[in-house]
Amino acid sequence: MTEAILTLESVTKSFAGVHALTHGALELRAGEVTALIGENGAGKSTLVKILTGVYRPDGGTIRLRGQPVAVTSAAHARSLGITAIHQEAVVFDDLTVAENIFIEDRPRTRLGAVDWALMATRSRAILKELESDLDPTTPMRQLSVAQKHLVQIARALSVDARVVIMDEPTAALSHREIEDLLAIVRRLRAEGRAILFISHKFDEIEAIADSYAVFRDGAAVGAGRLAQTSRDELVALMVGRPVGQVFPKTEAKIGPPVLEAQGLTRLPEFEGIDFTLRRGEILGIYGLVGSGRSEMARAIFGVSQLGAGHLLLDGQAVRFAHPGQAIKAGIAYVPEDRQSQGAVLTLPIFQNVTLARLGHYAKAGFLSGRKERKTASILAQAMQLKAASLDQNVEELSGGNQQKVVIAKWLATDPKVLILDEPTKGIDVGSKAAVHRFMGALVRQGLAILMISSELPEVMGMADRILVMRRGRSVGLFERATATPETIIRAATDA
Amino acid sequence: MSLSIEQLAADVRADREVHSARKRPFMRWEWLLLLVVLATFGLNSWASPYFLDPYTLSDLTYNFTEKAIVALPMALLIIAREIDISVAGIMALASVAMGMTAAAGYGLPAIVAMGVLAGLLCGALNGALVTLFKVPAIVATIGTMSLYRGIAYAVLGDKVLKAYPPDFAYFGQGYAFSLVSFELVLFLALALVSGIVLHFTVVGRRIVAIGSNPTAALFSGIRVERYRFWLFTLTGGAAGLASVLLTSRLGSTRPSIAVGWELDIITITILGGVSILGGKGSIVGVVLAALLMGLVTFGLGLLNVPGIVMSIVVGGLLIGVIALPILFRQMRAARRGT
Amino acid sequence: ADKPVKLGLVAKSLGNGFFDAANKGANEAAKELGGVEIIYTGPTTTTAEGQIEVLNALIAQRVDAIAISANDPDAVAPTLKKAQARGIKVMSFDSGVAEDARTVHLAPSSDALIGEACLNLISDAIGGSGKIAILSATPTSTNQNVWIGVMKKDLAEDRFKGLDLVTIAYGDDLADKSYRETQALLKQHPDIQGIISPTTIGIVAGAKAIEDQGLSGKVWITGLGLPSELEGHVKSGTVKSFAIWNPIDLGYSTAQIAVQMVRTPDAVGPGKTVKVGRVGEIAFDDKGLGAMAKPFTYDKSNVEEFAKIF
Amino acid sequence: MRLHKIDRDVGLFVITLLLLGGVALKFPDFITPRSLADLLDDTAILVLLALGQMLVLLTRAVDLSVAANLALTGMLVALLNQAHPGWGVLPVVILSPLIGALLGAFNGVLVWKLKIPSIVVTLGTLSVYRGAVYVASGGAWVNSNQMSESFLGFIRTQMLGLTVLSWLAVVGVILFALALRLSVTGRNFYAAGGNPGAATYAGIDVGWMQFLAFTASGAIAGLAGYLWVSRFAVAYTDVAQGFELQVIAACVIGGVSISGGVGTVAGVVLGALFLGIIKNALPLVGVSPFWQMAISGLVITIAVILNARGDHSSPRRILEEARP
Ligand SMILES: Nc1ncnc2c1ncn2[C@@H]1O[C@H](COP(=O)(O)OP(=O)(O)OP(=O)(O)O)[C@@H](O)[C@H]1O
Ligand SMILES: Nc1ncnc2c1ncn2[C@@H]1O[C@H](COP(=O)(O)OP(=O)(O)OP(=O)(O)O)[C@@H](O)[C@H]1O
Ligand SMILES: [Mg+2]
Ligand SMILES: [Mg+2]
Repeated sequence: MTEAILTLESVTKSFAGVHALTHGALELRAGEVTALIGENGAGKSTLVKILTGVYRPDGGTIRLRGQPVAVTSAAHARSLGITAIHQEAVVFDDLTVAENIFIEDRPRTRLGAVDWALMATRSRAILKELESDLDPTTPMRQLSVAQKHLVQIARALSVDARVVIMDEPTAALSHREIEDLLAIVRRLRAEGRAILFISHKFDEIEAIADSYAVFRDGAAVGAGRLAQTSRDELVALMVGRPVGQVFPKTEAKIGPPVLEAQGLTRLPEFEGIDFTLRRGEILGIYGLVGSGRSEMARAIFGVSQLGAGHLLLDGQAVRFAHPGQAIKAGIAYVPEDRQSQGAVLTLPIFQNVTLARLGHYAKAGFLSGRKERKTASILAQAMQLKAASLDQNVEELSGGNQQKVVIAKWLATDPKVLILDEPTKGIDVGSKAAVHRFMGALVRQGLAILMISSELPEVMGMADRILVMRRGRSVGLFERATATPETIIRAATDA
Repeated sequence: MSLSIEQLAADVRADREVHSARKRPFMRWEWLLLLVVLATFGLNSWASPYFLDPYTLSDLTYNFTEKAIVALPMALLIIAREIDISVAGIMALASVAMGMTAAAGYGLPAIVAMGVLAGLLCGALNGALVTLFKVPAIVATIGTMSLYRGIAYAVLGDKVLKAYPPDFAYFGQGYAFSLVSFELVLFLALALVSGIVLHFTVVGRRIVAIGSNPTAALFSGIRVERYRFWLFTLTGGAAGLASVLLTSRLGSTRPSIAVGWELDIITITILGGVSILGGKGSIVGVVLAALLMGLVTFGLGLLNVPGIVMSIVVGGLLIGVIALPILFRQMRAARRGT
Repeated sequence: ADKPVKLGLVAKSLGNGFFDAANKGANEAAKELGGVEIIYTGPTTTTAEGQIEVLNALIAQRVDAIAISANDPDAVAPTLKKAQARGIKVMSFDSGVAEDARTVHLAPSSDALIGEACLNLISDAIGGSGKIAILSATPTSTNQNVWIGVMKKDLAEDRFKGLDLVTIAYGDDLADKSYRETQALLKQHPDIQGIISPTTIGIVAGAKAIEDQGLSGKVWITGLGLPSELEGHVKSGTVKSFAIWNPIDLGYSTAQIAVQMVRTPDAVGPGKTVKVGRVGEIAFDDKGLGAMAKPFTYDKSNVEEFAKIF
Repeated sequence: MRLHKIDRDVGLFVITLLLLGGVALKFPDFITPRSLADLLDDTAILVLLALGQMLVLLTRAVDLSVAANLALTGMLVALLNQAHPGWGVLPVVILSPLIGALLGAFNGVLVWKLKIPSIVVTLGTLSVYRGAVYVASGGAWVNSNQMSESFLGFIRTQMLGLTVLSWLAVVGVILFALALRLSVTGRNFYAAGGNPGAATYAGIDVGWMQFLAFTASGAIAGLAGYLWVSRFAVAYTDVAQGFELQVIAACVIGGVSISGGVGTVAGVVLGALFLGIIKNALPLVGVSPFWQMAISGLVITIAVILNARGDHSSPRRILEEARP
């Protein structure tokens, strides 16, 4: 085993009373991928931000090749050879691809001016290494989510970093893109870099990591070689208690059709989508990122307008001019981006929960805080929300707990049809199981669920039937019993 | 079928308790403002022997009531992440509309209705620019600011409109009871209504949600654009109403009426603790800030301090009242940190 | 008089040399009379709303008299009436207010005299005949418009038949706009020979624009302005001569009259003739209007001397 | 898909040419070289101020205090010149940007260190600086005869057919274009405002960039103070009152996004020229003075509507403050 390049010893960090990290400890070795796992809010991203100089730790020691260092800024981190792909997308939409790649250190001419030509050449070279033929002069805004991700990886590679940190790099990627990413990680490892890989997906971790570290409630609770442990053991370490089955699909009584789509079209985003969603059913929608699933969901929900096609709710033709009508009709939509579309971060939890159905908590327009809190409290308990109080602002919660608040908001609207867009994106196993159990409970109560997911195991595990979309068209409807991962991926990718 | 949340909760086995202790938000800003208001009051009484006089105190209110009436919907607008810089221009145009109505021989109700209506229409145009044409509010209303006042100039030129019926004087010069002006009573009533709407009703909560996260608000079924439109219209209407009061107080209309008021109105709103970033603010704060502006300007006026020097004080107050708490917090944090 | 008489002297706006000079005159009168306190004040910008705030502050201080040069004759009237109702004597000077809101108005000169003076000056500058233009303040300023009206009427008379008024521009009393308007005037009418600007900012900015266009000596500007502000332009030859009444005397007379209104209320009013110290006597007509002398003309010979004073 | 920035500048260029042509139809002398030189001279100050404002807008802030800064610095250097006419113009040319930079830096520090929204800070300093002009001068004017010959003459000196004032604007434009394209700091303005959170992760201190932008904008406002006072040969308290809104309008017409990260030097120059042409043409084409304000208001509103259509990328708001 080689020497550790980077060592963390009892690093602590708190935010206005929230102890994000109480005992952060970690060892990274050259030529190794270390997986960092832990529930939502365990302090993983906080650790990343400390290592990259975004936050200053309150206490503890960081050693680089044995020498204690204090990382003072992102630029300093880079000069120390530490680079990171952060959990949030950190791209500049109004700059070009090349400038995004070299944002931290633009190549210069002898006179000190930014050397645009050299920047483009070097970008092209790095992108080529990543097997991409993106034009470096394209404005970033025109890129797809996956392409943006690629640029971020290229940025990490543009500096000769010895330590590469990836904070949930696969959360927004499709199956195929994940494979590509893992190949890159392997290559980085082969070049002798130390890699910290944060993910909630065990398949990936098992495929790529050499060692692991587990965080729970801000403290390191275990570390070791991946080969010497098991998934169950890791999960037990993460949650501090045994977890049941991850996809507890329970059979619910399937009833009559609730929502029927006939030839839904909104060009150029999607075209001619048909499906029938029945009471008590979970209909999974699988596809690559950018295949138009979210656009379709948003059009159903009235955020955007359908170009053509019919939507039947309980047999009645409906068309929603805005989300308010959809909500009234009994449709709920948990959007894919919880930070910008889901939660109102600066409002308290209970106000978030009641937001989509405020009228229900009001008499003659006057709100009843008691009523609001009662509903919020029940849902929070049901969702196993981790929060100090219902009056806490949502921004103070970890990503996973924010997502729970958003789901709670939609359950509070008393829907007939629930559309979930990437419901467990970036959620830890414990919460994930909770969400999945919840889905089971909901369909048993007669709800119909339309579940958009890029995570194949989730779709396979939870859905009764699976609709696969590719480039805005539906390319197949699979029954749970007959579907295999291979057939679905083939349909989605045209491989 | 209705979803039973209780049943759901039982179904999924709850194992973590989330307590719902009411964390009463300490209204720091309002307390701070109140303190400054009281201090200014004390300072005024100490510095000028004429201050503590019922007539003075009554006259003092005229320094802020009209601006404050516009500051109320402006607060709602800014809380919803928008802003209206054209309010003073609207006042000018509304005043011209009233003057022309009066000149045409219509009676009091028609004149007042015309003023408010003109304000509503201007506000609606602002709202349309922002919601239909997607022009950022600050930009759109910089444009309409000179448009509205420009129209007032174009229509009126060098003329003056003053054919107002005698009763019209009541709005800006009348007293509701003894020395309490009609303007003050109207402002307080409107403040009460705005406060209740903002802090206790569905509409208010939605405005706050829109200002905090417009996209999430939209996804939650709130008609974001519609709210924005009506808030602009409301602000225009309030500007029209303020124009009724001001025109009545001046007894005449000229196109230069209320020139430069937009900055005073926005200053009152911000001083009142309304966050320019949206999503935060209280009506109590706005009322206190209006009172503070009145006290400061009148108090300095009593000492015959030139108005332009007053503006140093008001500008300094705006920065100081916002900066000092931040500074203290930073210093405390720094001391704790080392 | 045992208690000092407090007189509020309200300018159109502070930071204006004309009113500063008037204040100087008022203080001279106060010293002469004894037992008089002058409170010189005014709003930040030339608005009626600003003047009302200032007036309210004066009322609260229980001044004995207010003398105001109004930004708007009607808008300040209600507040002045309130002052009168609380026992304060009110008069206006320079720029008047509605008749029922004051006892008397002291005009620096009569409108007819001012209009005529402007025409005489330009006629003199351009040699009796040629095209001329007027550069005014805002299109809404009352006294400007009255003077322009007088000029238009006089132009029809024989003695000014050589003068051809081609246009009226408005500089809004802003230096940059007045400058730009003058530039436009010169471009639009290349054959123009003279500009009349009966407003201090206009004449200063207009003179600069003429000089910058290299037309100094070819195009003349005149009007109403202060010697201290125009000294340079007279020397550079863009302004041959200009006129202004003496603001010090105006302030002096205003204070004299206002104090008499307080001390001997019956001596001042419409139809009365009032003694005003060193200036002599001023007669008020039955509308309470009184005028001082005709505007005084300044040129190369005397501008330097008066520039030191106002 | 939105218009590419370059296309937008080209569009504005065409519109500006059309405007110029339209005025020339009515008044042919408007496009003589002499008239165009006058136009440039008259617009030079607006161009310079708009460049500074663009820098601030790029970082998701706004500087409402530029006109007040201009007035204060202009008055201070005029007073200096009055007191020491013998010193010539050099100290004024050096001091005015320095004083302006100091005033701008004060805004910058409050935004950077105390994280107060820029609109609040500059609304406050707008009043404070304006009031300080009165305090500094005691309300008195500084008139042309109290200004030294070199103070007045410097910006009027002709070089190659243009005045020094016009050349200053030309040089400013070139410097800005180069700096924003070729210097790392220049590029970082775009990054800081385009995505402040990401900028922080990329090692760009957003607050610092805002501080730099405010200081630069202040320095330009200070220099413009001298230019203004010298050009109009008078300094008084109300100089350039309300001019800040015209500066912002020039930026917005020029395609600078009010929510940061987007804007080109070419666009800003065109935006300023567009306004300049309107201001200069309205009195020429014989529009009634009573209608001038309404027409320029209408034109600004329309220009702004047309330009805002490309700006849908980010959720609209008053000003998206840059907070990492
Ligand atoms: N800026 C902040 N202010 C206040 N609290 C914060 C802040 N950033 C993080 N926290 C808190 O610190 C804790 C750790 O958060 P962190 O983002 O590190 O979790 P994580 O392990 O990355 O979770 P996830 O898997 O959901 O991304 C959480 O409780 C979170 O609420
Ligand atoms: N080629 C492209 N050019 C520009 N934008 C794109 C492109 N492809 C996708 N996008 C944008 O990326 C986002 C993701 O696309 P979309 O929402 O259709 O994906 P999806 O199928 O819902 O996948 P997921 O929800 O898993 O991200 C959309 O906002 C879309 O506009
Ligand atoms: Mg995280
Ligand atoms: Mg999607």
